[in-house]
Amino acid sequence: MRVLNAVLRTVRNSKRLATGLVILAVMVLVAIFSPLIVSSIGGDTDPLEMAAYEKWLVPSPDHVLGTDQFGRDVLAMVVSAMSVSLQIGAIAGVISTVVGVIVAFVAGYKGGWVDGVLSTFTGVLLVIPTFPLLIALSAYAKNVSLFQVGVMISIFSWPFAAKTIRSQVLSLRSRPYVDLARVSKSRDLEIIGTELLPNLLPFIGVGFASSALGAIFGLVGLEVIGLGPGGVIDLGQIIFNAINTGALTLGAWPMFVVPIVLLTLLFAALNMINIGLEEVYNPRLRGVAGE
Amino acid sequence: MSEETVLEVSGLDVTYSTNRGDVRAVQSVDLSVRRGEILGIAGESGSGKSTLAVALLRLLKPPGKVTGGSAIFHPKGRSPVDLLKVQGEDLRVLRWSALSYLPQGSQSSLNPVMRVGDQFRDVILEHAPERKEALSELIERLLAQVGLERRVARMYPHELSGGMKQRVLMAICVALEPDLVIADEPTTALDVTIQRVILQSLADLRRDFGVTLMVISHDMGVHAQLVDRVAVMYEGRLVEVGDVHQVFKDPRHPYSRQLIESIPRLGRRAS
Amino acid sequence: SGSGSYSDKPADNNNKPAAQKSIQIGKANIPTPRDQTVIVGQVEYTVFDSFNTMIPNGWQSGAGFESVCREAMFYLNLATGELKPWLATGYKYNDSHTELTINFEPKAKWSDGKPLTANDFKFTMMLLRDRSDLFGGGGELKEFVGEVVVPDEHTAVIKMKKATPRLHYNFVAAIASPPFEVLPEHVWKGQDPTKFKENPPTRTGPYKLKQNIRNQKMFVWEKSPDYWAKDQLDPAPQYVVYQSTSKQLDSAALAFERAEFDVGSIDEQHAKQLRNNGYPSMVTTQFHDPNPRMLWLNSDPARGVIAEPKMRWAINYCLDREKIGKSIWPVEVPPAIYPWADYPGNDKWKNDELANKYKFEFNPEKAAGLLDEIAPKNAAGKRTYKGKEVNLEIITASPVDGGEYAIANVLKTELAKVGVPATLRSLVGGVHGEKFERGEYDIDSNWHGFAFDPEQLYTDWESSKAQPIGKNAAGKNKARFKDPKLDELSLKLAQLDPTSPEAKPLLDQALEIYFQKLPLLPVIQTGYPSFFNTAFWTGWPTDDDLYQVPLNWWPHFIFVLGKLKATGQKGPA
Amino acid sequence: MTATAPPAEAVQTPAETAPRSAWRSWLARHPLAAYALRRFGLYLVELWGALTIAFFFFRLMPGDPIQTLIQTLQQNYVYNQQASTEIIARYRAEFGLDGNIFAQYLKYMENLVLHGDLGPSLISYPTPAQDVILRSLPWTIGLLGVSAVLAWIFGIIIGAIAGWRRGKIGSAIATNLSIALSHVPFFFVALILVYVFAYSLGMLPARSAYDSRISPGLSLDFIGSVLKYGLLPALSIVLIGTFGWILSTRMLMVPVLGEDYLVYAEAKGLKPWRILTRYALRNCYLPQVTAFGISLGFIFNGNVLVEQLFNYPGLGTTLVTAIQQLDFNTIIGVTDMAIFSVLTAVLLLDLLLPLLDPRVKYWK
Amino acid sequence: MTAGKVIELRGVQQRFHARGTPSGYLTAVEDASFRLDAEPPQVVSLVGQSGSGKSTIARNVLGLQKPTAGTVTYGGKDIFKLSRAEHDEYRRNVQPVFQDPYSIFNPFYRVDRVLWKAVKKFDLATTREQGLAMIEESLQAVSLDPGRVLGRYPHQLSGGQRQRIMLARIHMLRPAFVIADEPVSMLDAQIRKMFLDILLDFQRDHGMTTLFITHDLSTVYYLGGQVMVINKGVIVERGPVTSVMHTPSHPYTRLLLDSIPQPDPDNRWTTRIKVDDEESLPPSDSQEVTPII
Ligand SMILES: Nc1ncnc2c1ncn2[C@@H]1O[C@H](COP(=O)(O)OP(=O)(O)OP(=O)(O)O)[C@@H](O)[C@H]1O
Ligand SMILES: Nc1ncnc2c1ncn2[C@@H]1O[C@H](COP(=O)(O)OP(=O)(O)OP(=O)(O)O)[C@@H](O)[C@H]1O
Ligand SMILES: [Mg+2]
Ligand SMILES: [Mg+2]
Repeated sequence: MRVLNAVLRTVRNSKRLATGLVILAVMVLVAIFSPLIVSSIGGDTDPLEMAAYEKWLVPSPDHVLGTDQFGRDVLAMVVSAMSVSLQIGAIAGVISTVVGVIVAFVAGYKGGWVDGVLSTFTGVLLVIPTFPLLIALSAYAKNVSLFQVGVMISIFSWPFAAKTIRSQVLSLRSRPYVDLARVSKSRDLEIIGTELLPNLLPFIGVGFASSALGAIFGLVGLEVIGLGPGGVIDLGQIIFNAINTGALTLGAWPMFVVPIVLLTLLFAALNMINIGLEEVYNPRLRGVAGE
Repeated sequence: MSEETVLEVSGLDVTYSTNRGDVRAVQSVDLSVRRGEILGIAGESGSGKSTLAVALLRLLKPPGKVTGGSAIFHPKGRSPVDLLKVQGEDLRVLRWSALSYLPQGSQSSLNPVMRVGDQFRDVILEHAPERKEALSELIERLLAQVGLERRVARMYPHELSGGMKQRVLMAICVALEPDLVIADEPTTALDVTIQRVILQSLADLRRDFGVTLMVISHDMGVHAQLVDRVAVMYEGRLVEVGDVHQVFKDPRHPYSRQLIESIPRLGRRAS
Repeated sequence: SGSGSYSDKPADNNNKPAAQKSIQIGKANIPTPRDQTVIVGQVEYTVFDSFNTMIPNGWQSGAGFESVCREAMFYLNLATGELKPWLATGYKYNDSHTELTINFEPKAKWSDGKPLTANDFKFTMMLLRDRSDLFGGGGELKEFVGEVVVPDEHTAVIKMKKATPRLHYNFVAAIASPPFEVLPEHVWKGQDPTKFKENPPTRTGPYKLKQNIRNQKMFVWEKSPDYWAKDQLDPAPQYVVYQSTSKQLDSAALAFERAEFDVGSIDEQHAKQLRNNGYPSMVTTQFHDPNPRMLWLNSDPARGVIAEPKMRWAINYCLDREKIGKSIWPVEVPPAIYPWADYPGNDKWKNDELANKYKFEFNPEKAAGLLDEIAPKNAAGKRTYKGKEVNLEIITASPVDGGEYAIANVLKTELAKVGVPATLRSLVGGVHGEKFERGEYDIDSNWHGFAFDPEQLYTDWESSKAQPIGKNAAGKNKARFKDPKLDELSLKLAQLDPTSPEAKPLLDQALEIYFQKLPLLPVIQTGYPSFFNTAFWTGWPTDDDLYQVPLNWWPHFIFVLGKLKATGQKGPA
Repeated sequence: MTATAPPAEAVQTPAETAPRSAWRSWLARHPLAAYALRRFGLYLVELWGALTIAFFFFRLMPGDPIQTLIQTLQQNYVYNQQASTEIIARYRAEFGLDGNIFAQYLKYMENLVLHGDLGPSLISYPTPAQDVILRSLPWTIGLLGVSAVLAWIFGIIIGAIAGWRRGKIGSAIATNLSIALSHVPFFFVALILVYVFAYSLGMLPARSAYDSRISPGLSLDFIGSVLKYGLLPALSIVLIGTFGWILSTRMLMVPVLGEDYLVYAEAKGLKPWRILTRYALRNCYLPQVTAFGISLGFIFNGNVLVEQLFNYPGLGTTLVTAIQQLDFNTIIGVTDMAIFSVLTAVLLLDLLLPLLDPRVKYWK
Repeated sequence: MTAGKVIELRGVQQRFHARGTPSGYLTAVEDASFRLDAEPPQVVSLVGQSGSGKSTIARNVLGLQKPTAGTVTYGGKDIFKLSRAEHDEYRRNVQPVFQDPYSIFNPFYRVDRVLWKAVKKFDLATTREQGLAMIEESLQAVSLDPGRVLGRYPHQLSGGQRQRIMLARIHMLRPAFVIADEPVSMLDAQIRKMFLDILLDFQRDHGMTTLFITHDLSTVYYLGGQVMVINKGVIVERGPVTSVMHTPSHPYTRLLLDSIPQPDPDNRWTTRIKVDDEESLPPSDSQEVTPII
């Protein structure tokens, strides 16, 4: 509750946070209504179907962003891809952030051998290159859902979050206000949740943003090796496609410009939200003329 | 002690704007500091002492804002300037060579990853590069001045006790023999024995370097032991300025009287 | 819609041919003079210091070795149907097909000057017959070859254990390289064939290896001064460089445009753009891949509904071959009905009566009808077969943006419309191979075909070769097809010369079984355009004069090199 | 207060307990050595753990890579198809894939640790995997390593300035640019660079690692050529990498700005640049040192596309080929190499950290 | 209030890892034994110079730091082994005022939260209005204007204001034992006196026992009661304030007495003292960076 209030309060005060939230909200809305948008683009035909139209059409009123090498409408692709990308970003971002945060807090707050074991494990996972492992995984996996893909990506991205947050927890846990909370009968979990967590929000936010973005790009890698959730298009895939088909020299700019701009916007939005939260985190920075 | 003034503050107003309205932390303060004296600023907690100091040093951070007044500073060998107006390079050059600062939270004012000696070197070379040759002797002499050994120069701040840090800062403050040193609560965080040593050193500094000191403290004992004149602040205003003996013996303002009367003394019990 | 495609010519000179541009020549990164060099662009090389084709990755294919250095005994030119004897001058079976006599070209010499003789052939034959642990070893050679007799230096007689009219297929370069290649005995004798790298290689071809530069991913071949067949084949280029190009088409296309490559490195879409923009020095040559794109349908009943012929026909009705040929494949290609390439030479295997009887058409309604028979919808609206919900697993080794993946994707969409859900996955080579061999798929979007006669297909479909699901098929009958009738026919056909009159009715019967049960679903004939740059060299095979298979990774490419003429263009300094 | 304790004066300091052993007390007296030892022990544990995980992960995959490969090769190159069992058995033994998995593991570890031998590679059989890797490693390290270091240095400097000049227009531009560009894929930037510099302007070569007319060696020509050819790929990595580091540095910088010693440095009248480098930066770049160590892992699997685009003879392409052919010895080898390098880098940085940052504690 | 409860320390020793020392650790507190009785309410002062181990003892008593040897008991039970109910009672009755008013507030929240948390956690009020009234009363008791501090963030208050908020918290909670670690260091004399008076009132009116930690003997003198003098972790002298002050037996106590600045400008120090810096060990530094292992 308090956290929420604090956030709401800052939203009012921080233009940046507000802008970030608005961009994100618009993207989420587009994603939610993507099936509607896609079908309104296509009319009778499914604009995402292979060979729905002629291939490589230049942008025109009929196909605002043209068509791709299989004759699919790029605008429809982008819209539905954004929904997939946002989903995977959210799933993997949430899972890896939550796991990372939990591990970091348990390790950092409890200390001792628990910390030793967890940190070593994190360290080990951190250094194992992921791509070959995922290929190996592709041999096990049968039909994977978007959620499962998110889980797979998270397996390899939570250690980053865990590592950065743990060191912050270490420095925070000896703060006097933690002691004060302890003598005020706060339980460990409550202390973690209300004293430490808010102060770590920027770190968590950054961790979330980079896991989410990492997952969005990581999905392409998985699709290429057969680990993708079947039959969906995502933004990374469109970029990958553009690169593999040489869209740049063909002049098919919508195929890479639009998804990259969208991803950049998404990342910018997440970052603005972060910087906004940074102001919550560090009230001393409030009032300092923000950039 | 001459009658020459180093600093002439008049009508200083400082306001903090908060979401609950403005706080006028310093209100029309007029004050003059004489060359070579130790001026004490006393006053209850929250009366605006630190704000006054910070405003004079131009370290006031938003939402604090100087809303009025002037502070004419007369550095030796330079033309007088208004501290509240000077900008950019002029301000930077003025700092330390003419005006230095002993901050309240001395515990974290030293750069934790730099050796003490280097922190001296930094500021000395910045403002007086010609001293480069004799630098290590100078640092040694400064440290000795505040009762520290020369090996301290090779240590890192976290290897020093609070009292030692405070003394290092004092030594840095006078390194360039400035016209005025503003010390904000130089002893508050320290225990009594260290406090006594620090107060001794501050007195020595004046004696040896002839610096002018503005010492802020809420501890009347400190003022009694150290300063020449006391200025008493109350709710952002300066209510009384006078010779330390006079203020202690014969406070003019009722608030000053209260302040002095409330000092706990050995041998006086409440119950 | 009135808007054109990206590759169309600029709108302002709509009907006029675009102005001839002069090309801007880029600097190719090669160690030889540009005007004496043909540069072939390939994608990726990993093996540089070994030319042993009998061990896994013991050589680099597509790097020139098989095209300009090594030679075949016979070449079958699929573009023209001509069989050209080369290292050998002819072959002859005895009447019972138990003895095969091969004559060798007396002039043939290895690049070190030693003559190539029937003894080299015998040496290689014996080595491979006896060493099943070598690639190309064992197999048919072990099955059929008894003894090789060398009556004279230029004649070898193979005495067979079993009769076969097809042993010579092994010695012909038809689709890519022949399975069997003659090794120089004086080089290989006494070497451990599982370790010997033979770097540089001693072969008979017109080029010798000059350099293999790993860090440039490049092979430099230099003309051999005393090539034995100069009178028939004397290629003009002094050097042939096989070099990796960028996998990214943007960079690759730009490199081609600047004539940094003579062959390859561009794709149809960019080529079309160049053509439409009046790029003056490009030749595009179409060639049909001898392997049409096919869907392999698992025939093992353990996989469920996919083993039902009706299901296969339902799938067949869901295939919009016209659309795929027009919009999915990079160039427009005709649909495939017979499970082979539509070369004129293959027309003799066709039977239009059968093809009409079992007409292939895109007809989702028929598909739905068939499906309702075998896999009716349950209460939840899901199709079930033997109580289980139907869900097909489609795999392919093609990348997600590849043609076979796209074909499967089109099929998947159509199947979904008739109520058959499917999953489609692109698997990395090894992972795909594993699943394919073990029969762990319902449909595999792939390719298949043959070089000589349909019995090459039918023999693979023999029931005895079908392994249970989960067991590695060892390359045989991966669709796990079983049909006693076909087994019988295949056995008989194996003994017969396919062109003999007795064979035709048998072939037709087998073809009918194919049409009824569809172990494979041909989708499209596969057009592979080749792109040649004429800035430095002319004389490439063209659509009008397709004198040779234009593919640069086939042995036949040497004959293309033999026809080239320098334009006199000099490379930039 | 009730006096449960002895009277005031009688409180005495008890004698120090005797140290348990000479070794322990030596360690106690040399905390740096003790720290280094403990850190090294941890390094060994992590190394062992990671190598073991990598090994089992790949070996426990269902299927038989040898069999698959051989069949694929046979099919692709139209070899005589055959029962293949003999070929397969033969190579399986050669690749150490026969027998019990634990025996395989012990053997693998023994070969790896004692002989640095990873077994033969498949993609370039019979060359040992370590040779295959070592041949492309120098290029990868040369290109990616140098670019990673450069990106780090630029990123830290610009990021620090951006944090420092928080609120200024230049900082806003740098920050927003980084926010926007730090997640643009490397290869995309590379592509544009190629388009502009190699083709449109024709200033730099678009592909390969050096001019093939120059033979590799320690000649000035060769080195010049390598630099010229490496410029574009390096630039693309440096560009994007820098943006990432800018963001994270800026983020570390902001809390440092609130510290008293920065206000104090300002009060001292130091030049802003000096405050930035000697005060602010030195207090915030340390976490980045460790982060850099970890990021080194990306060198091994992060830039395949850039290598492919420039046709660079680096490890990325080797890894991709190995993956496509399921060349486990090479894949595990690259994985092991990545693990080893990252862990070693992090170890060295951790050992170095106390020298860079006097506040670092040697105990947990 | 819980009558008859006792906090007792027996042989408490606290060591920390430290580098550069021969043994590898530093002994902050050695063999500290004393007891605090709720009956009769009393003030026990602990004086000593910086780094002498005063705060460490406070942390031990508050159960924030488990001593390396010895026991801290509350009502006869080891405080680290209390049942949940006992623990709650112990928390309710033993409350601190911490030394450093800068970092005692979580910068994320307004200062009110500290007070509201006390109200809620210890069920001081049933309604919001009641709670607010209570908070305002307590703020006024430490002469803070509720309107000026409530709703502010910690960095918007002066050091002394922050310290007074912590005192208001105690004023609200009225625990049986207050562990006050230098609660008045930042306060000016007037407010300091007022606060000390509050403590003494509490002792009298609410039966509150205080462990008062300070380095300032004049404050100790004002409070009266018992005093313990700690030097380098060892309690070197103890007894009633009057006797310790008037007849100090330990030279260290004498030094402390000598160092109180007399608020009389005519009576300035004439002699110089010297403290041994070698002995003053580095204070713990909250910003220490630990290599992430
Ligand atoms: N950043 C700020 N925002 C709003 N109000 C502030 C801020 N900083 C200080 N104040 C207010 O300004 C007034 C003066 O504060 P200042 O720090 O100058 O007091 P002080 O005399 O130094 O007190 P102390 O002796 O307790 O340090 C106080 O009422 C305080 O609450
Ligand atoms: N967590 C810790 N880790 C290591 N050393 C510590 C820790 N806490 C305290 N110390 C050390 O123990 C000694 C006693 O510290 P303590 O804080 O109890 O002193 P103090 O008497 O309260 O001093 P001050 O008057 O400065 O508050 C000091 O040398 C300090 O450095
Ligand atoms: Mg103050
Ligand atoms: Mg303390």
